Amino acid sequence: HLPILQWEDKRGLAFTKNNLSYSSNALVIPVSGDYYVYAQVTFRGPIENKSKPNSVTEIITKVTDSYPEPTQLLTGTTTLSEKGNSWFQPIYLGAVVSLEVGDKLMVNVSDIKLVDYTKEHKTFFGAFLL
Amino acid sequence: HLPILQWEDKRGLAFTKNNLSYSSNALVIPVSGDYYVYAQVTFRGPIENKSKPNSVTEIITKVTDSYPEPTQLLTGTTTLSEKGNSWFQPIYLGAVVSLEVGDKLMVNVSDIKLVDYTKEHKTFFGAFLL
Amino acid sequence: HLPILQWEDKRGLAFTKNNLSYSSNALVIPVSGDYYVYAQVTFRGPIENKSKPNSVTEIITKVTDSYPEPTQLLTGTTTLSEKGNSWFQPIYLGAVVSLEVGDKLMVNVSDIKLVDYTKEHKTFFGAFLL
Amino acid sequence: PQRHATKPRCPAGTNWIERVRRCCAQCPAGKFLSSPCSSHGNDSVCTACPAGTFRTQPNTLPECQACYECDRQAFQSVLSNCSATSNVVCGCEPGHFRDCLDERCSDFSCRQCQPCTGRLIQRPCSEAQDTLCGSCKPDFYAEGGECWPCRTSAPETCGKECQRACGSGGDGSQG
Amino acid sequence: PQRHATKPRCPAGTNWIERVRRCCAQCPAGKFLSSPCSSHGNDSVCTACPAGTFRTQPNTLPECQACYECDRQAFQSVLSNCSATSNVVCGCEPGHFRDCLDERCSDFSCRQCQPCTGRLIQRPCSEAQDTLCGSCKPDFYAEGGECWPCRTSAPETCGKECQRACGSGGDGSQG
Repeated sequence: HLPILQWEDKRGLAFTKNNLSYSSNALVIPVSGDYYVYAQVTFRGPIENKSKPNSVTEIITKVTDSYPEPTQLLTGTTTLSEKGNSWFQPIYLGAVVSLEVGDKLMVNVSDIKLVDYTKEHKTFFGAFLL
Repeated sequence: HLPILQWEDKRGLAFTKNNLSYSSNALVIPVSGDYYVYAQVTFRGPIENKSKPNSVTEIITKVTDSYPEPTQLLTGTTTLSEKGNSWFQPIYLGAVVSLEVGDKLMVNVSDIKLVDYTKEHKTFFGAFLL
Repeated sequence: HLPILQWEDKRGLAFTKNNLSYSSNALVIPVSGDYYVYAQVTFRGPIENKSKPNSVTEIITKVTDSYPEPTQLLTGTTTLSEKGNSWFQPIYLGAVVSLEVGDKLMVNVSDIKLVDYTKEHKTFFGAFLL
Repeated sequence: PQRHATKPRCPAGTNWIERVRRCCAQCPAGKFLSSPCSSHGNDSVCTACPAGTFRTQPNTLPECQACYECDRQAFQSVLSNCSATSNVVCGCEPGHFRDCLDERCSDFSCRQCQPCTGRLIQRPCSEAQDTLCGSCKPDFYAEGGECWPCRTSAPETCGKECQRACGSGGDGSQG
Repeated sequence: PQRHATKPRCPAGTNWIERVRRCCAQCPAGKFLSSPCSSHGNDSVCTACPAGTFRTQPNTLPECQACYECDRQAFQSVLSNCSATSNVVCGCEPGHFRDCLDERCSDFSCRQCQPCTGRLIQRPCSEAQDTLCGSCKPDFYAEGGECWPCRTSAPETCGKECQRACGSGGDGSQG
């Protein structure tokens, strides 16, 4: 599967509350219900000894005890124009999904080295109960 | 007007509840109020005997009994870089709009043949009452 | 700092309610709490006597009495492919942030002249209390 | 401290169902849990995945996953249809090869195989790769990166590749 | 009508805290307001910014700002580390210069300085700009936009740039 992003959950703008907890790279659902889940990942390049990829992908996935495989909930895939040296490409995803207590939400990306992790307001991930 | 997308409302991740129903390609508003309405359409190409378009457009529109013409609520238009053969371009839209009971919400696109309908987590549409 | 966008808050689809007011280019927070804040800016070009920029940026910022400098809450930066004359590029941002009563929310952009202000459904800004 | 009550370990072949706070028997692949078991029994009510959905593994999920669809407009073809226990598998129509978006190739488009007009085919086009064109065919000569048939060439430009064709025809004067 | 009661002006060095509806003393840079003052006093409880966060100004905020990070994979280097009172400052690794995304240059990538092989360096590479290459070095001659060392050139092509090198070596016959 695609690599999983790690997140800061306490410092700066980051916070968790109402028992929505963060552990081992996943948001853990405390109460069954419909949640609006969202994430933005800013990709950027070039990075050393790696040619410009022709696409970048962000996927919000769900892992549950009731099924051995992760479920892809939301996917953003975009191709990159060839030329140009330094490039930036944000992908925002958001939608309502029904989740069960104990479900885990994670963000996978096509290539972790291409993720701009330098500023908290460029790459972020969250969910709230409706 | 631009062609209207059709949606799956029962299978897989799709669901409707709290009387928000889906009929003839539209979400039907059961209760007047402010809704957060959102939709992502992933466009892709090339498709047979069609050169690469220079832009793709997604529009969330409202149809109401009180007005003969649809109202454009949210629009995402983006141009595509010329070169490159296979391309992907997602457009996400979302905002709060005030709706009346009976209003219908639909998604129009510049070209239905360019819409990636193959995976439910790439193209989706929804709304929830605040 | 980057120029601040001005908004229409009464006509057409625009509205404010529940004491979320708009004054001097900012949404003013009436009640402390967690808000889902979002904005889309559609950039477009070319505009007279300005060469195509290599990137466009949209930032949602917070100004508060408790701190002399604005805080960047959400940022979307994307590079533009060189070729091609007329171009469009929407950037959508949205996330949950904790705000205090009296905080002001604003949208900054890299270049106001590049913003497509012509249609209310192409560039919009809002927030709602969870 | 683990906030919500830790879930007890369930015996093999059963999953914890929070709604009823019990371990219930898993439904087999191709089915989903339409209603949970009554007591610590194996009387989970399992229903077959409706058409257009599937589950490849035993599960206690409330619905089945929606089948993917093959991208007919982008020259994809169905290698195997979606069944209750397996997702659709897509390939490329004849005369096309897979242009993968990334190594995993979960997303790919089908591009037309290059025809190698006037050239020898070193490796034919396949699902995985484009045709590999070789050098010019006999009685063809290379010019401007293309291969042209010898007979259309004016006698005086009759390079060595076209020797056989011109030799038999003209006086074979060297260009 | 202004809905929430207008906030009274607070004396210098204090901010209005809505939660307790009082003016409280500001915490100094490097700290944040962990709990507001008890009465109109200056007994605000200030706590040092935890590691990885900072505040450059006096404030009455409930948390400190998260430090940025330098983009090591994109050849950025740390000019000064994040401290309780200042954000990290990033530059470019040696041999790279800043390729600013916009005038403000808040986002920049570090690009490799061009080597000016065979050319004089008019202006060396710096944080702000790429190397500016000049004309060909002595004993180099220009051809196809590149500078080539004279000794490799065949005597007959020995243009005037290579006069010195060819003159001393061969019979200096003009090409």
